Amino acid sequence: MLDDSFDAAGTEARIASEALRVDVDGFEGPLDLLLTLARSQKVDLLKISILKLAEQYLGFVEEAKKLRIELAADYLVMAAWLAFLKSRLLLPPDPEEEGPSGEDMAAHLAFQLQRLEAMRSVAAQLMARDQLGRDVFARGEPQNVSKTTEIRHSATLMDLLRAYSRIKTREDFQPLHLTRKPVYTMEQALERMRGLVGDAMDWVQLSEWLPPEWCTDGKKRRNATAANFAASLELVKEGRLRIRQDGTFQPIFLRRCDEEDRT
Amino acid sequence: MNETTHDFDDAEAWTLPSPEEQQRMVEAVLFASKTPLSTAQLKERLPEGCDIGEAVVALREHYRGRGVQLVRVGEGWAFRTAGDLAFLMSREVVETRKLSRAAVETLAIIAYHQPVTRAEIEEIRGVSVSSGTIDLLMDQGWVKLGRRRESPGRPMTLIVTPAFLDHFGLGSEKDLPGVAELRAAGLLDNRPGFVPTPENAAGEGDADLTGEDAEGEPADLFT
Amino acid sequence: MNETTHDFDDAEAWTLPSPEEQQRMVEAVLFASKTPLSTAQLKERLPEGCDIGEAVVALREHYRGRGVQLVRVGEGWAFRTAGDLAFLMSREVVETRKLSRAAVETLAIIAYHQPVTRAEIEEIRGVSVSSGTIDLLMDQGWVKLGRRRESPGRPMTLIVTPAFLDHFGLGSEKDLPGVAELRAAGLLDNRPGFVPTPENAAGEGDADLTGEDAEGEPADLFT
Repeated sequence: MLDDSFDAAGTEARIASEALRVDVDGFEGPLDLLLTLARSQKVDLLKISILKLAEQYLGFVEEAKKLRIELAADYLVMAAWLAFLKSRLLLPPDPEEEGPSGEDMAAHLAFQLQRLEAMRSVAAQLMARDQLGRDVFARGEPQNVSKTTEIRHSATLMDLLRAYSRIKTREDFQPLHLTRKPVYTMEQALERMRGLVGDAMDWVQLSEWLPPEWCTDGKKRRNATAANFAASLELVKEGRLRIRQDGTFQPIFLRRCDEEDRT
Repeated sequence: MNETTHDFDDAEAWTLPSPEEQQRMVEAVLFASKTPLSTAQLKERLPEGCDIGEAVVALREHYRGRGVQLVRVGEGWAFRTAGDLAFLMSREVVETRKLSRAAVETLAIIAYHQPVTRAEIEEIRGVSVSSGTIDLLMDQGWVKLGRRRESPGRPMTLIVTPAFLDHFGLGSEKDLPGVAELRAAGLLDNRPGFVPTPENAAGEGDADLTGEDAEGEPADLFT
Repeated sequence: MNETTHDFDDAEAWTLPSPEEQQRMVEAVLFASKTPLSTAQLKERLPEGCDIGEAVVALREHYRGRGVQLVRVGEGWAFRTAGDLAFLMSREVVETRKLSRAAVETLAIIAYHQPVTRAEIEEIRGVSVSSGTIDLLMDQGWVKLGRRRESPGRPMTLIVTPAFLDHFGLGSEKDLPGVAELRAAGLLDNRPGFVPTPENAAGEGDADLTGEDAEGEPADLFT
């Protein structure tokens, strides 16, 4: 009976190791391998024997070495850790020893295996759910929201009042432009006098150079006189004209400025 | 090719879906379809023996008056938003911009002088008024067309709207402050910026600068 | 400041749409959208003062058992075809890349343990997580970065997105299959472990998302 079960276990282990050998690349790391081995114990993960599991794992690593299967380093790290755990579990606890007890470590490994198994199970349940685009579908012809930008213009009553007052003041101001009388400007006088100054060899009265059309009435005449006077001062400044007034309110005389005058 | 067809074709146990079930099927298929589907296309998609016509009629009835309607689109059927709810399908983004100076001035003139023709606005502003400006004021709902002026050419006049009064918080056009009030309130600029107007731009270039002196009597000195 | 608010606030004539009308509006807006809309988004689209919650509840009831369902997706709501009619939809199926076992497990771990650091995922799976896997889940739009964990190194965390919930038809993370049982069993607890992980096997504690070396083999220590 004992032999039988031993045999059976041996066969099982052999089959398992065969399967593992084939699958060694298929494992997603040592924890995955441990989970697979744990399942081979065929008991609830809560009742798993961690000691037995450690032995199974170490047996697997031994087997792999014999078969010269290259194991990734993390499998070897796990093997070393499990060997350590095994010794902790088998030897009586050393009161000097720091850190977690063998039982704590075993319990945590059991927790991790349960957790990994649980995650695998819920992952499968998740993927089995109705999935959008596979089992359930959204509106095939969605009506997109059209975005319209409405531009609103803002203005306040104050803007309006200011604008109107601007126009009104401009209006108040404009009649001046419209009713303004013609003006003989200094520029006009200057232009005309530049032509005349060359001939003024002798003193000429300012009033003689007034344009005839500006002598028709007093206002125009005064305007032209002022312009001519300003223009003659400009020409004096330029050194082209000499100017003379014998006394206050006396007539103003103009003459060409010659070479000898300048020196 | 797949099991579904297989099931439909020869499963003895298979029974025709109930009319309600057929309606559900048409509803789901039309909902998920990217394009409207014709009766023939629906027939192809649904289990053999379904009465598409009946399902469509029932479905259309079911959606009557709801926010979504089953409507005929060309040869096919499709779900569409109820026409009266179309406004929900457009999202309005309101952007506020300041009204241009030209627009504010034009608006002010219309408000103070209404009814006013475009030519009159131009005369008052001293520059031509672009139709863009008037369109903008009309779009804004502040200005509308008034009666035609009974003068040669019978030009249209412009008037302000109740929306204008509302926006500017005015009870009526009479509430617009007068020029004297504006001046009293210190709103009138005493030194307006010089803006060329058709008159002065065309006239003597510097007339305005010497203009005031022209009135003065500097010639007193010389007479 | 702008007119819109003004209109709603004081227009005496404006009345709140009836509950039926509100329901029609929510129906129209949700029906037209491909992606779920949150209550806040619906509120924004509907006239002021509508009771979105009430409309959604009524609408959900109305569609119960029909070919199209109103489902809760995270913060939002969306119309989806009924799951039992999937067989009619072969033409609408969107071909997606089959996820690897590693990707499926990683996704499940992120969903059930979120916010979760990369190191924690590695602790749970017992292997290093390739960045390719996380990239794939991010490209799919199911996973995104969460806040940094306030622990040494401030590692980034990963969380699932509303698109994940939408894809798997989950109203919220609470609807994840078996989540309550797992929590009750303590399997979602974050317990400090002593078992070698890719992280501590490599002798480095920084196997966070930016740690390129998480991919690297810890082999150098043992050869």
